[in-house]
Order: sequence, then structure tokens, then C-alpha cells
Amino acid sequence: MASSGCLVSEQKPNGFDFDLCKRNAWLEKQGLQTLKPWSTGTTICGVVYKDGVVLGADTRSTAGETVADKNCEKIHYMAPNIYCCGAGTAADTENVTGMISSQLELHRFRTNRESRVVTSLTLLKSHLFRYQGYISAALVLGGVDCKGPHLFTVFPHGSTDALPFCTMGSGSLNAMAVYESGYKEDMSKAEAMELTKRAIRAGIFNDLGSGSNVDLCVITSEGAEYLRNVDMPNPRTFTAVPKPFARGTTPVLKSKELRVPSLESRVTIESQEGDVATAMDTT
Amino acid sequence: MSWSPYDLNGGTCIAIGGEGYCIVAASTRLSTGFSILTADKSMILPVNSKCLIASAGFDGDRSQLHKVLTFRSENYEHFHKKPMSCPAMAQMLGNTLYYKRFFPYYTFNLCAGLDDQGLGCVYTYDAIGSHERVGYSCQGSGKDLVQPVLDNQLKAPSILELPPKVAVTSLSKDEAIETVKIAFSAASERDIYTGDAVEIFVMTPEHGVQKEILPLRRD
Amino acid sequence: MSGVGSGYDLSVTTFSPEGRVFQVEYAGKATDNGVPCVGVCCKDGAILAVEKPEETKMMLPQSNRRIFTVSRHCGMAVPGKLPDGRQIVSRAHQEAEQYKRFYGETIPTKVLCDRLANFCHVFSLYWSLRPLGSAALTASFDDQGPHIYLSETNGVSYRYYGIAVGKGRQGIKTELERLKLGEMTTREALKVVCKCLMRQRDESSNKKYEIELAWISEETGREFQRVPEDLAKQTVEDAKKEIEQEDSDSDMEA
Amino acid sequence: MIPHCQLPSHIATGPHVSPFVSSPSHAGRAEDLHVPSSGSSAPFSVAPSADHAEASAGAEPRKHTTYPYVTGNSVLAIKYKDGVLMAADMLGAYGSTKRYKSVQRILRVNDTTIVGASGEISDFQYISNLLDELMTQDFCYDDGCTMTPKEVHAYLCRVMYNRRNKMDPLWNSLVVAGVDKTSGSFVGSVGMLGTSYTDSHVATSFGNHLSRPLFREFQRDDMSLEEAVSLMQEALRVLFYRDKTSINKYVLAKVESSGVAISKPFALDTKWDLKAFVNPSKHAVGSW
Amino acid sequence: MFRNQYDTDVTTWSPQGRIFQVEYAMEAVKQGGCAVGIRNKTHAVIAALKLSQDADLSSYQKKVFKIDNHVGIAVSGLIADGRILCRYMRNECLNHKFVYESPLPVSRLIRDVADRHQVATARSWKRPFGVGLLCIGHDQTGPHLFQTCPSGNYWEYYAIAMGSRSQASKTYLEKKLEDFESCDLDALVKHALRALEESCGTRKKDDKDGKLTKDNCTVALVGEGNPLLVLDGEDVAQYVDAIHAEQEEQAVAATAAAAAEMSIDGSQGRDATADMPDAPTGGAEEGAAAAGEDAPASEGQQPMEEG
Repeated sequence: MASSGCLVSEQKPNGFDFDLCKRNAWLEKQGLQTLKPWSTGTTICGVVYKDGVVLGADTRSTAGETVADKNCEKIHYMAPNIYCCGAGTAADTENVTGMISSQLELHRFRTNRESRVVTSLTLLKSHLFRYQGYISAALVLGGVDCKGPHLFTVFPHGSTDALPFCTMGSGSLNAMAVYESGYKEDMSKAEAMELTKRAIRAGIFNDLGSGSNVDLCVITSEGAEYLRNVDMPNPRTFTAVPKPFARGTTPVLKSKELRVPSLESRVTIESQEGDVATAMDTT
Repeated sequence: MSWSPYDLNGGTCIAIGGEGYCIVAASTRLSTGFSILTADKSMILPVNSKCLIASAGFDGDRSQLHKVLTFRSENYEHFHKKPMSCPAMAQMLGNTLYYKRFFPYYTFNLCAGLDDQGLGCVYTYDAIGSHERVGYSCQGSGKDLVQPVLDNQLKAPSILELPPKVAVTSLSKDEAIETVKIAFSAASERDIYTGDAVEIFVMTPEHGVQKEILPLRRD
Repeated sequence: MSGVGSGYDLSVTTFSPEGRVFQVEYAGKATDNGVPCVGVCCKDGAILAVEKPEETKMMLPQSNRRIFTVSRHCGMAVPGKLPDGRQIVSRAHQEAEQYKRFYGETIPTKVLCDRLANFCHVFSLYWSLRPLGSAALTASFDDQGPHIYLSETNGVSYRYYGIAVGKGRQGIKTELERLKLGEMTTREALKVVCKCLMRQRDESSNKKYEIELAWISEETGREFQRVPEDLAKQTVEDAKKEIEQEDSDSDMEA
Repeated sequence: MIPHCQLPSHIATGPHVSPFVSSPSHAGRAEDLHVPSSGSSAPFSVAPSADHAEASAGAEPRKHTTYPYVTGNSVLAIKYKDGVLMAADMLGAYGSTKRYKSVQRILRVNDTTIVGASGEISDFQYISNLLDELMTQDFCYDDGCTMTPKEVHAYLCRVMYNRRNKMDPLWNSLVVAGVDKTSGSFVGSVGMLGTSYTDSHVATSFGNHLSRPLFREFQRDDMSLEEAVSLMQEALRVLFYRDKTSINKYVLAKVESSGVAISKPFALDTKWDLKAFVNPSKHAVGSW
Repeated sequence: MFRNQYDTDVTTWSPQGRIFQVEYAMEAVKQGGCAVGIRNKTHAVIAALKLSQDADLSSYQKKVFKIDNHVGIAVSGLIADGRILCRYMRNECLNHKFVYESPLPVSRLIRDVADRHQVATARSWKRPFGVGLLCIGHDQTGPHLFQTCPSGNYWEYYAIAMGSRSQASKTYLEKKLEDFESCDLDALVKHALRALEESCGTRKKDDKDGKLTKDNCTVALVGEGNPLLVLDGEDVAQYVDAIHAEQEEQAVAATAAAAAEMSIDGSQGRDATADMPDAPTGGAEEGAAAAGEDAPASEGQQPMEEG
């Protein structure tokens, strides 16, 4: 009985296993310094206008308090008529959108039809739901299909919402303030773009997790326009090239000559001036 | 809900001592969490004509500390009829910090000025008052980014060298100011708590304390 | 008789054989010989007035204040030794503030004045202290209406319709008794009070005088205020004219 | 009358009693000042008090207010051409309950200064009493000196910081606004830890996220009163849309050199029937 | 002598309601070096005459103190007592600055320090402070000039003098009172110094003791946009020289005028005060003796240093 009990306990239960997540939490409590994943402490947003959808994102990605990438892309391709902004852990947003994007493409090959935004939404939320929020991807999904323009938000746990405008990420409140005060019904493309640009700028200037430039993506029934860095409001304020060190700044304390016969035999050294040690010094 | 008596309000400061000048610079952004509270709050206390103190860290402690130091320095002037010298101020700052050893001021300080030979002197501290005299130093949220740049660019003699040399940089004043500007514009590119503007105080025996402001990224 | 020179009057902790504490009485002299202060309670408020000799024109008018505000609803005039009086005022302020902090309402005048009398009394109990050479003439307006109280250095405190202390107090008191203060408004009483003070002046000295006036009434929103400068000036001038008029009338009658 | 030497303990200043830098001038001052030594009052430095003795090792330092009970939310303030404008709603929330709906969170301090508070209402009432006592002092001195907004701000910074030093914080973020005869408009803020700043615009709690983006974009120091009011209304409206602990009942206060005016409570127009909101997933059939 | 019963203890009232100990303390003020204060619309100035123990061997006793950037005092009487009050005032100002980040209103500071004076007159274990203070300051209500007294009284003035032979200075000030309010800062300083010189006693031209020199006087000034400035030595020399030069000129002019019109007395400056009644003459110690029989200090053997 005892041995059979042992066997039973080693049997894997059905479904997902979150043992590792629990282990990680425990380790962290013990004082383990967890790795800082790059996250897109981010402002992303989107708005539906008369003919389509405008998505917007900033371009800062951070690792803790340090900027990891000053001009990253947060608006991800899902399908020719669907794009998705991602906030959260960069790796999660990139991989989730990439994975679903490839599924959509396979689906298009199979069905020979344009992808539907709702299909994309369903795939995303099913995937995220299965991981119970451990995949930290907060998304703004927008696109235009045969039914018209669509805008959705997807939360890391898999819940979704269909909205005329929405924001996500650490700068979501800042961007939402702009949307709430500036949103009008039946905006033109230019108006929607301007409003979204302002919303992202609000995130850039008010949220420390967001920064650098504004990316926009406008999707209409005609197709998608990916507008990279439409606004670059943060030029460097001071530039000076640090002076190079004069040769000999680092004193040569001792030198040792190395002969690498195999190298000599294979490489033809055209200039014979100077020995190996001085050649290294110039680096 | 747990309550902490501390907050971190970000910001970076740099001090450089040279021959016949001293530079103290600090960013002016005050933030909490991911929010900017204000873009224009000075972290530098001009104590007197001989000494400047820059403090990064928690704003509440900083303002208390700066007030206490001003209070003491004014009393010193009343009794001594002269401004407190930089080394004296440095020692007092250390004592003031250590006095709160078990409920520390959460501030990271630089005390800089000119000594009686007109040589720039810089003192760098930890939060509870340990300090040493150095040729240049850097504190605050952008410290990890800036300190290597200073080590590389300032060309000051290493403090490990024997016999010991005064660790002031051999750079000219203008070169040093430019290095500070480079360091801050670089830090504001990569440190999210450093930005908006940097105040640069330059102290020379001839012109006293002069202030310059360089705008930085605001994102 | 024990008294001056007997040795029974050197300490506040010494009784004389007749049962008097001379030191307290001597301290009272400081008030009696000091500037005259008047307080009157009217229909709708109360007035404090102090007459001070003008020492030199180099001094700022109003620099030598004897009427102080204690809280929004209460103020006091201090006769006698001004520095001692300021101690009473400080205490009164603390009492008022502490009462408000504790009970959330303004201190009733009676409570305040009793506490001040206690405060003064303490100074007459110990050899190491001396009785205060001042008193507190309090005017206030609380939910019981306007009040005038006098808390004295010997530790007593009484409420009055009208009272005068300092030089010439007897004459002023006699004049006040003749008036129907309870039927007057504070505005009307201002001039009357000024006249009382001016009549008792020592005309032999050529000194110039200044009258400090403060009031609290329905008109001031039950807030203790010094009487506005122009009104005070006008009142004093009117009073002066009326006195001159009355004097010439009585001369004619004579 | 109001001895300056006797600083009330809530603003007790720390610097006089350092054993390290005791200049002789300070000898004998401690007794006058009622200044608790900032070191000894710090809970970290001393053994836990008797009632916590059993939990001495690794015990939490003693904390007083561990969370607020009845709270008010954002306070907003901006400068404009002739003065400053401040606004707040009138909710006193008990957790998520809209418990009190007529809480005045903007206080007129004197003719030049107003103070607004978010956070614990009872703590704000205590602070109101402190300020009232200060103003009564000014009234009693009757010497033409009244506190400027800057002084009120500095004072409140000390109050907040000293309470945090005692690990007994006043659970508020305060906004001080006003107009000074000499230095013009003033807007400043101080948080419960003593973090303070001044700026052209200030917002506490949720307002820092939702309102300041609008202020940073549109506020100018030379804007007219009308512009300032409409900006403020816009900011309040956004807050009402997105802050679950706010109600549509506001008070707006203005300070100009002529004095302080605080409005009666009012409500803003709101719009909840944008057609895109009616059924946004109409065309997204198939999802759930 | 029955009075002696009542004049030895600060907690004893005399039958007339006086406290002699306080009055004696006020005598100490009268023996201190003279100090003069004046204010105009924007500024306040003090000028003080420093005494020295021995004109050749000792330094002059410092008697003007900076309290804060907006307040300064001159002390007459027992300088050591003055220093205690000075320290108290400095602390008050610093404390106020610490809490409110603004200068302490001058009138409140003076009221506090006067209350402190009072306490010393009402405790058996204390004695009254033997100093009077002239205090200048500037705050949000403009420039101020105050005087305190050992009794705990204080007054605000447009112009005042205190200390030994200050009556002569007061006479000058009263005469010129109308000019002060609108004159400029330089003129104000000169007025103060001229008034101070009146107190120097002898008016013989060549007598060094009767003259101000750059070494025996100090000037302090404060006003709108001017933090307190204390001028000593070379800094006052220009003012002292200037008033002396003016006096010379006037004297020359007067002589010339007198020569021209024998009958008319055209002098304005120092001659005008020559007919001052009872202007005391002589040195500091004579002054002490002249202070009257009430003065407890015996001649030439003062318990504390006066200044």
C-alpha cells in the first residue's frame, strides 16, 4: 500500500502546473534577488474614429529604474488589418503577440479570408487565461475587419473589454485624462491621430515609466499605416563628444611578446612595422 | 496596508573639486514612484560662500537636514564672525547624519567647496554619516550610471596610488563643467528619475558661487 | 501701628499683626498710581479706554499699547506696570487657547477672569515671587452677552457695568455711576467714556495725552477690535469740544 | 504673549539638542523649547515599549495610524493671472463607502491663504485647529503681520514631518495656495511624510495622475480666470469619470489679492451616453 | 534711612508701589556708552559709541550685535547681560526661520525679549537685566526702531538715544525729527553719527575724547532689500570724516559770516547745541558718579564691565 501511495503521489495531476511560480514566490521571500526583466512600463492607447482605429504607444522600455531601450516598438503586428499594443513584461508581450500572430496567419491560409479582430482577441484571451496572469501582458488590440473597426483591451488574466477608447500601462491614467477630456464622437482621422498623440505625450511627460517618442498605427478598411516615431519630443539637450585619451595615458607597466606560430603561418601580414605589443596598444 | 516613513524622490548629484574651482550639480526633478511631483526643486543647499551641500534621496529628510545645517551654520557665523569652512561643514554634516544613526536621514550627500588653499574639496557620505574626502563624487539615483563616467573622464589620480596625492582632477574648470553636462545628459537618457533640468553651481575664489541651469529631457 | 518701617511689610509671606499683607497692598499702589483705565458695559457691547501721557513726539503713536487682544472675542486693558500686565495677557491668551482646544468653544468670560485672578493670586503666595503690579480689565462678548471684568493682583475678580482703575479712578467712577450705560450703544458710549477720562486729567501738568480705545459689540461682529483710528480721533475731538462747551456754559451760569 | 520660545511639540525643532554638535549657546535651551530629542523619540533607537516587550526581537516599530478611516480624495490647485484656484469634491469616504457627502475640504486660513486636504478627514480637522490657533495669534498680535501662504506651507511641512518622525503620521496630503503681497501667487503641497514642493499647479493623490497631465499641457501662469476655471472644471470632470471615490459635488476656491472666495457646492455636467459606449462590442460577435 | 529696607530685593515693593531694584538696573543703562537709533520710510539705523577700559591698551567693547539678517541691536549697560539677550534673540529668529522660513516680525521679537526682561524683575533668585537694547529691524510692515528697558517696558520710536549723556543726542534728534522720515540712507547714517557725537560731551575742537573716530563708533543699518549691515573701522571712517568735514566747513562759514555780520549768529551745526542746558561733561566715570546717590556702584570699582 505504501509503495502504491508513493506512486500515486508522483502522478502528475491534469491541467496546468504552477509549481514553478510558487517556487519563485517562495525563493523571493527567502531573499532571492529576482532578475529584472525588461518591462514596457508604458503608455499605450487606442481610439476608434469614424473610419477606423488609431493605436498609439511610447517607445521606452525599462529595467527597473533604468531605461533599457530608448526607442523600442510596442505596437505589434498581428495581421495586415490588426495591430496590438503591448504593456507589461516585454518578453511576454512580444511572444504572446507573435504566437497569436502566427496562429492567425495559419488560420488565414486555412480559411483564405481576412483575419477577424475578434478571432485575434479570442486567441489572446484564451492563452492568457490559461496562464492565470503569470504572463504579464496587458494589451490594446485594434483592427478593422469586415464588421468594421474594433478596439479591445486585454488584461493579463485574460479578461477583455470592448471600448471606443482605452489606455493601458503605467501611463494609462495620464493618457486617459487626455482621452476623457478630448474624445468626441465621429472624429476624423487627423483628429483621432492628434488626440492619440497627445494621450501618448501625456504618458511620456507625466509617467516615468514611459518616454522617448510617439508611435502611431492607423488602421482603416484600406489597410494599416504604421507611423513610427511620428513625434520625437525628447531631443538630447547637450551633446559633446568626450575627448579621447591621448596615446600613452594608460602607462605600460610591462610588456610580453607573444608569438602565435599558427597565425603567422596562415595570415600574410602585409605591414611588418611594429610588434604585437604596440599593435595592441592602439586598441 | 503597511506604512513606511521613507520615500525615495530620485535625483542625481555630482561634485567635482579642481584646482581653484569646485562644481556641484544636481538634477531638479522631484518624483515619487512613477510620478513626477515637480520639475523644479533644488537639491543643493548653498551653505555659504565656501561650501555647498547636495543631497539626493528622501525629500522630507533632505529639507529637515538642510534646515538643521543652515541653523548651525548661521549660529557658527554669529559666534565666529566668519563663514564655516568646507572641511568644518563636512565634519558637522557627518556628525549630524550619525546622530540619527538608528532613524537615519535617508539622504545621500555631497559636501563640496574650496579649502583654505583654494583647492576644490569634495566629501562624499553614506546615509548615516560615514564620509571621506575625494576629488569628485556622485550620489543619487543615477549614481551607477555616472560614477564610471567620472572615473573615466576626470583623470584624477587614483586614491589607491602611493604615495597618496590630492585627488583633484587636472581638468580645467570649463572641461570639468562640460564633463558634468555630458554626465547629466547621459544620465537623463537612461535614469528615469533624473531629468527636467540640472543646476550647476560653480565656486571659484574670484567669482564666488555662480549658478547655471541646463535643461534636460523631460520624459 | 505696623506699617512702613515696621518690618512687617517686606515680604509677601508676612502678615502684619492686624492681618494685612502689606506687600500686596503696595503692589496695588502701582496700579492705583498708574494710568487711568476705564471699562464700561453697554447695551450691545463693551468698551475699554486708557489714557496715556504722550512722552515724546519721537515715539510712534500707539507704540505704547495698554490694550491687548486675548482671543477673537476678548481683550484686556492693563493698568499699572505694563510688563507685569503683559504677563497676565500672555496667560490669558494661553488659557483661552487651551480652553478652545479642549472644549471646542470660546472660553466663558467668567471662567477666564477667575483663572486670571488665580494666576495673579499665585504671585502673592510665595516669598520668592512678588505680586504683580498690574491687573486685568477684561472686555468680552460671549453667549451671555457683553462683559466687563476686573481681575486684580490680590486674586479677586468681579464683574462690573462700569469700572475705572488707576489715577483719578474715584472721579471717573462717580461719573460712570451717573450714566445709564445699559441704555447706551457702544458707539454712543465712546464719547462719554472719553469725557470721563478727560475731566479727571491733571490740568496742572502741560502733558499731552493720548486715549487708547477698543471695543467689542454687535457692530464689530462680536470681535474685539481697537476703535478705528479716524473714529477714535473724531470721538476724542468731539469729547474735547463738548467739555469746553459745558465748561463755558457753567461759567456763564456762574 | 505668545512666547516664541515655546514651540508646540508638534513643530518641535530638532537641532538644538544634538550631543555631537552642542555649541555652548544651546545650553539650557532645551527646557525652554520643549523639544524632544529627535533621536530618543525615534522608535528605532529604543527598546520596544513595555506592552510590546514580548515581541521584542524583530518586532515592528510602533506605528500609530496604520490606515486612514474616513478619507477625502484629490485636491487640485493652479495659478492664473491674478491669483490661484483650488478645487476639491465634498466626499468623505469610509473605505469604499460614500459615507459623508458634505465634507468641506478646503479651509480658508486668512485673507491670503487657503489650504486643501486629501486623506484622513479627522487629521485634517486637527490641522485646521492648529491653523486656527495660529491665525488667532496673528489676530491677537494685531501688528499688521499676517501669515503668508509660504509661511503656512513651511509650517505645515514641519508639522507633517515631525509627526512622521514620531511614526505617528497625519494621514494627509495638503495643498497650500494663496497670494502674497510681495512674491505673488503661491501653490505648494506637502505629503504625509513631509515631502514638499511648490509649482504652478498641484494635485494630490489620484489627481496627480489624472489632472496634472492636463495642467502640464494647458496651465499657464498668465491665463485668465475664465480659462483657469474651465481648465479646472475639465480636470474635475475627468477625475469624476475615472476616480471611483469621487462624487459630483465640488467646491471651488479662489484667492486674489482682494481676498479669498470659496464657492457654494456645485455639480458639473457629465455625459455618459456617447453612442460608441452604448454597445461597443456590437460588431464583435463571437467573443465573450 | 528707611528706603534701604525696600531697595535690596527685586521681589519687594516699596510702599509707593515702586521696585527700586528695577530702577537701579535702569541706572546701569544710563552709564553705558551712548547709542542712537533713527529710521526713515525704508531704513533704520543705529550708531553706537564704544567704550574701552583703557583707550591705549584695550580694545573697544563691542556693543552692536547682529541678530539676524533683518534685526540688529545696540546694547547699553552691562554688556554681558546684553549678550545673553542677544543669544536669546538670535535663537528666537532662527527658530522662527526654521518653522516658517521667514523672518520673525520685529515687534514680536521685542515683545518676547521684553517679557524675558519682566521675568527677571519678578523672581527672588534673579536680578533685572542691566541693559537697555536699541533694536532696529525690517519686516513686512517696514522698518522699525525699538528700545527696551530693564523694567520690561519697550517702545517704538522714529528716533531715540540711550546711554550716558544721551540727552544731548535726544535734543539733536528732536530738533531734526522732521527731516528723518524722507531723507536718504546716507543722510540718515550721518544724522545718527552727528547725534551720537553730541553725546561725546566736550565740544572743544582739538579734544580727541570729544570726537567720534572710526575706532570708537559702530554703525548698523537695515532696510528694504538691505540685510543688516554692521559697519566698523574703515567702513565708518568715510561717514565720520564726512560729518567732520561738514562741521569744519560750517565752522569756517560761521566764522566768515560772523566776521561779516558781527550781530547775526548764522551757525547751524554743532554750535546750535552749544546752549544745551546741563549737557554733562567729563569721562565715563564721572558720569557714573553723576548718576546720583541711588547708584549702587561705587566709583571706579564697577562690578561688571559697562559698555
